[in-house]
Amino acid sequence: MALINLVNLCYDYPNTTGLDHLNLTINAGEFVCLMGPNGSGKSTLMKILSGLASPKSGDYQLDGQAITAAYLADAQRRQRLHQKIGVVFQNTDVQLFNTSVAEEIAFGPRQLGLSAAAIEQRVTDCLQLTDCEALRERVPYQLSGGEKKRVALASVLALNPEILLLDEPLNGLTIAAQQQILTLLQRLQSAGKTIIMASHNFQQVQAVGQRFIIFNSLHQISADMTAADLQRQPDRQTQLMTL
Amino acid sequence: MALINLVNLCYDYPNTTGLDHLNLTINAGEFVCLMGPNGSGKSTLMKILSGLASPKSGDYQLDGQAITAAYLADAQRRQRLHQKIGVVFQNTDVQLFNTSVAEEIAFGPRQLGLSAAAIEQRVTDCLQLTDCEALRERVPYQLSGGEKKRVALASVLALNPEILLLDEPLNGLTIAAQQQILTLLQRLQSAGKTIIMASHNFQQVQAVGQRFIIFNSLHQISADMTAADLQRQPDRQTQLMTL
Amino acid sequence: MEPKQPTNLPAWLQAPASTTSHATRVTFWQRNQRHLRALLRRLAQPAPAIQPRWHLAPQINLIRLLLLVLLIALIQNAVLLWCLALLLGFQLLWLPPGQLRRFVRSWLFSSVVAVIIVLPSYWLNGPATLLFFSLKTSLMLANAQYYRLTTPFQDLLSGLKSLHFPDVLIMTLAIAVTYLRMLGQHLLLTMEALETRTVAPTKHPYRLIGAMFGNLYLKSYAYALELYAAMEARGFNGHYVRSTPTHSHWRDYLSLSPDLLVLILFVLWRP
Amino acid sequence: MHIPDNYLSPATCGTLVVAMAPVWTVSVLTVKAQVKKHHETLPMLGIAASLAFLIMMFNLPIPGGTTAHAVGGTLLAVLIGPWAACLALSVTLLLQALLFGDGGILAFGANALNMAVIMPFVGYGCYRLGQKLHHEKIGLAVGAYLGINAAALIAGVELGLQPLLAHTASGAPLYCPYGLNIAVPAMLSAHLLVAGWVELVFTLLVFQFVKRVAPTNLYQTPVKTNRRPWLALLVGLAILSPLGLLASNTAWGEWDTTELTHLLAQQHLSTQAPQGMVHGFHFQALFSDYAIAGLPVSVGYILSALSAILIFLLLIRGLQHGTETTD
Ligand SMILES: Nc1ncnc2c1ncn2[C@@H]1O[C@H](COP(=O)(O)OP(=O)(O)OP(=O)(O)O)[C@@H](O)[C@H]1O
Ligand SMILES: Nc1ncnc2c1ncn2[C@@H]1O[C@H](COP(=O)(O)OP(=O)(O)OP(=O)(O)O)[C@@H](O)[C@H]1O
Ligand SMILES: [Mg+2]
Ligand SMILES: [Mg+2]
Repeated sequence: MALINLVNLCYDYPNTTGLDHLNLTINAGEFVCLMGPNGSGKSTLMKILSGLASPKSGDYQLDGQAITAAYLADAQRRQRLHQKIGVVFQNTDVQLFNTSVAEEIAFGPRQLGLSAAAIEQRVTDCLQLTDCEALRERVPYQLSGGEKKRVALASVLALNPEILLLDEPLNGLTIAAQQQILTLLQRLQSAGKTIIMASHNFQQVQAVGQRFIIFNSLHQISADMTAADLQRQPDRQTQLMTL
Repeated sequence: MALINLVNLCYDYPNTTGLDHLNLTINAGEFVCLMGPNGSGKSTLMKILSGLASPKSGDYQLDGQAITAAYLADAQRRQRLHQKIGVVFQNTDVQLFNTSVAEEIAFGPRQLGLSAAAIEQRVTDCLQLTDCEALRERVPYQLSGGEKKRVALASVLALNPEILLLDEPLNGLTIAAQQQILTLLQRLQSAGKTIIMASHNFQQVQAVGQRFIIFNSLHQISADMTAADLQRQPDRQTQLMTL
Repeated sequence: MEPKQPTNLPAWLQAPASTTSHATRVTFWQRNQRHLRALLRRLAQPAPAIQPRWHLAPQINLIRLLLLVLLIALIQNAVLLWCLALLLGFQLLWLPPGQLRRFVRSWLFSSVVAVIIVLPSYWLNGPATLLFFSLKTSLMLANAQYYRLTTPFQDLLSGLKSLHFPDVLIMTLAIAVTYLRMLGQHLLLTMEALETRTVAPTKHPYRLIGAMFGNLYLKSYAYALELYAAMEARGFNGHYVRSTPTHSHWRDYLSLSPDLLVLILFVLWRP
Repeated sequence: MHIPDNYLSPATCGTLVVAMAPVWTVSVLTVKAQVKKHHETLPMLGIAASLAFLIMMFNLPIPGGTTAHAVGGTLLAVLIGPWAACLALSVTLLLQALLFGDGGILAFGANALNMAVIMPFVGYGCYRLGQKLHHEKIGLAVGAYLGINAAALIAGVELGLQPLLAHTASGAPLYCPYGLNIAVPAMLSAHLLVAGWVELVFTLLVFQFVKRVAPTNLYQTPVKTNRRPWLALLVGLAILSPLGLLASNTAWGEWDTTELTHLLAQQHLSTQAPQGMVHGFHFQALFSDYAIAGLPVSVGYILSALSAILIFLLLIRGLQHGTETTD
C-alpha cells in the first residue's frame, strides 16, 4: 500500500513558489532520491512531508490519513506524525539543542520513557553506527560542520522512525564517512525503513537509490523513475550528473 | 615572497585542540586546497587566517606582518586585514544579513565609498558571475541552501579581496554550479588572487588545485604537496579520495 | 540544461586590490563578541564543575535560596545576620579552591558595584545605614552566587517542576535556555561574518544592529518550527521527563534546619 | 533597570508578586488561545525570551563613546503580541535573576511589573494607536520611548517609597536609601535622556527590517477578542493595587515595600558591562537635602499608585477600542 501519497500538491512562499502541482506515491520500504537544481523545492517537499508546513492546495496522505493544517493543529497527532518520521535538516545547526552529544541522542529515547539501560544502549549503538564515539561528551553546537551532520543523524536514528527524511545528509562529510552512512542507510532500508534523501551527488546515490525523483527549476517533478528505468536511459544519467 | 607564513601555530578550544603546531607557507597567487577528516581543523585554520581568532602560540604572518592578538585589537588594522581577505563560511546562514540579495552584495563596496554607479556595476557583475541574477530582489534568509552559498560567494567577491578563504563553498550546489564556480575560481587565480579552499571532494578540486594540504585527525598537517608531487603518488591519491 | 559558462571576469575584479585606510572609531562589536563568548562558555558547561558535598534535591535548594534571601531581607539584627553569614561560610569551605576563587571574584565584583551605588546615601543617612545595607546586600549576593555556582540548569528546571510550576513555564524556560545557546552562537557567528566584511568604519552601525536582530528574530521564527518539530519528533510533548534519583528526604530537610532555626529566632527574638 | 535584592522591602516584593499573579494568569489564558491557532507560539515564547536576553546583553553605542542596551519590551510586544511578550519577558527576568544575577530574586515581581507588563503594554498601546491613525511607525517610536520611561518612572516610585515605608524608629531607611526626590529623577533622567532614545532607535530599526522582509511575521492583532481576560486583569489590578497600598502602610511597616531608582538599576546591570553613562547622577544624591525627602511622602505614594492604575485603565480602554475598529 502507498505509504505517502501526494495529489496535486502546491506550496507557496510569500513571494515565490515552493512546489507546483506535485503528484507522487511512495511505498513503504523504498529508497527514494530527490534531485534537482538549487531552489527547485526539495527541502520544501521535506518540510511538507514532515508536517512542518501544510500544503496550500492539494493533498498529502500518509498511511491513508490526510495530513492537513487542521490535523497538524492537534498536538497529539502532530507528535505521532513526528515520531513516525525522522528528519535530518539541511542546516543541522537547528537540530542540536542539548548540552552534550550523549544527551542529544538520549533525548528522544528518554522522552519515550525507556529504561536507563535501554537508553544507554541506544546511545552507544547510534554513536557507533555514525562513528561518533569520540564526540560523546562534546557540546553539540561546538562541533565541526561534518561532525554536526553525523550527530544529527545519530539523534534521529535513536528514535527508530519508520520514515527517514534526509536533506543532503552527506554534505560536508569525508568521502569515507559518506560511504559509511550510505551503507548504514542501505541496511536500514533492508530492515524495512523508508528512506527519502535529497542529494546533488548522483554518482554517490546511484549505487543505493531505488527510485529517483527529479525536480526542475519550476518546482515541479520532471521525472520519476526507478533505478532500472534509469539504467536504460544513458542521456538521463548524464543529465543527473549535473544536478 | 611568502604571502602567508605560519610557524608552529597552535590553537586550542576550551576543551579540545583546534590546531597543533602548524608550519605552512603560502605564496601569493596559489590555489591551495585544504583537505582532511571531519573535525581536523580546516575551519579553525580559516578562522585564524581571517583574523577572527588569534593563535594560542606560534606565529601567523601575513605579508611579513605578524598578526597577533595585539595587532587585531586595533580596529583600523583589522579592517585592513578584512579588506585583504574575503571569507565564505562553512555555514553561510550566518553570513547573510541584509534585506535583499542586491543589498547584500552592495554592502561591502558601499563601505569602500565607491560611487553609486560603481557599486551597481559590482552588484551586477557579481550576480552574473555566480549565476544569481534571478535572486536579485529576494530576501537572503529565505533562499534555499545552495542559493545562499552562491550569494555568499558573490557578496565576498564584490569586495575584490586579494585572498579568498572558501570553506567548503561547493557543498549543496548542483554539479553544474560547482563546475561553474570552480572555473570562476580558476579565472580569479589567473587574475592574481590567492585562493584557499577547504573541500572533501578530491575528484573535483584535483582539476583546479595547485597545492594540497592534508590535515590528519590530530589537527596537524600530515602532508603538503603540489599537484605535480601528487601526480607521482597514486597511493596518496587514493587516500585523498576518501577525505 | 547546458552548464552555463561563466563570463570573463570584470575589470575591477582583475585589478589588484587596493587597500584603503579609514579613520576608525571604537568598535563595540568586539566587546559584544566578548560578552557573547563568555555567555556561551557559561551555557556550554553541561554541568557546573562543582557538585556540593551533599547533593540535595533541586527543589530544596531553590527553597533554601528563597528562604535565605527573604531572611536576610527581613532580619535587622546583626547577630542573626552574622549567623547566616557563618552558615554560608561553612558551605563555602566545601568548594574546591578553584571554584572558591571564582566565587570570591564574582561576588566581590558584584558587591563593590552594589556598594558604589549606595555610597552617596552616606551623606543622607550616615554611616550606619550604609554599612548595614552594604553588608546585607553582599550577603544576599553571596547566597545567590553560591546557588548559581552549584546548580546546573537542569536542576533549576527539575526544582521548579517538583514545586509544581506549570509545564508551560518550565518548557518555556527550557526552550529559552536552549535557544539562548543557539541564538547566541548564531549572533556571534553573524558578528564575525559581519566583521570579515567590515572593511571600513560602518557609517550606520545602528542600521546593522537592526538588521542583525531582525534577522535573528526571523531566523529564530523559522528555527522555532523546525526545532520544535525536531523536539516533538523525538517524543517531546511539553513534559520534561527526568530520571530523578530517589532521595533520602531527611537529609534534604535537615539541610533546611539551620535556616529554619534562624527564622524561628527571628520571629521569637525581640531584644 | 533591573532592581536588585535588598532595595525593596519584602512586603513590597510580596505585594508586587501578588499583583503580577492576575496578569500572568491572563497572559497564560490569552497565549493558550493563541497557541490553538498557531502552534508555533509555544516555542516562540521560549525563543522570544532568549531573544530578549540577547537584546538586553547587547551593548549599543551611544554618542559620547559609552554604551547602553535596549530592553526590547515594546519590540517583542509588536512582534509576538503583548501577552506573549509579557510571558516571555517574565521568563527572561526569572532566568536573569536566578542564573545570571541580574535583578533580585525577591524583587522579581517588581521587575516583572516594570519590564514585562508596563513596558510592553504601554509600547503596544501606543503602537496600536498609531496604527489606527495610520502612522504606525510614529506610534511605535512613541511607544518604545514612553514604554521604557513609564517603566523607569514606576521603578523610581517603587524605590523612592522605600525610605518612607521601611525605616527604623530613628528614621534610617532599611532598604533603598534614596527617597522619591532622588530615585524618581535619577531613574527618569537617565531614561528620558539616554535609554529611551536607544530603545526607540533599536525598536524602530528592527521593526523596519522585519516589516520590510517578512511583514507576515509581525503579530496580527486578533480580529475579535474575548473581553473577559481584559476585564479580569482590570478587576485584578484595581483590587490589588489598593491592596498593595494597604499592605505597604500597615503594621509591618518596618519591612515595607518600594523600588529602586533607575540609576540603581542601570548601575546594577553594569555588573556585566560597566558603563559610566549615569555617573553624573550621584551628585544629585550628594546635594539633596535630607529634609526634602520627606515632603511628598504619603501624597506622592497615593498619587503614583493612582496614576499607575489610571494608566492601565486608559490602556485597556484604548486597546479595546482598537479591536473594535479593526473588524
Ligand atoms: N523561507 C522561505 N521563504 C521564502 N522562500 C523560500 C523559503 N525557503 C525557500 N524558499 C524558496 O523556495 C524555493 C524552493 O526552495 P528549497 O529550499 O525547497 O530548494 P532546494 O531544492 O532544497 O534547493 P537546494 O538544493 O539549494 O537546497 C526556492 O526558490 C527558494 O528560494
Ligand atoms: N566553537 C568551538 N568550540 C569548541 N570546539 C570546537 C569549536 N569549533 C570546532 N571545534 C572543534 O575543533 C576541532 C576542529 O574543528 P574544525 O571546525 O576546524 O574542523 P573541520 O576540519 O572544519 O571539519 P569539517 O570538515 O567537519 O568542517 C574539532 O574537533 C571540533 O569539534
Ligand atoms: Mg535544500
Ligand atoms: Mg569545517
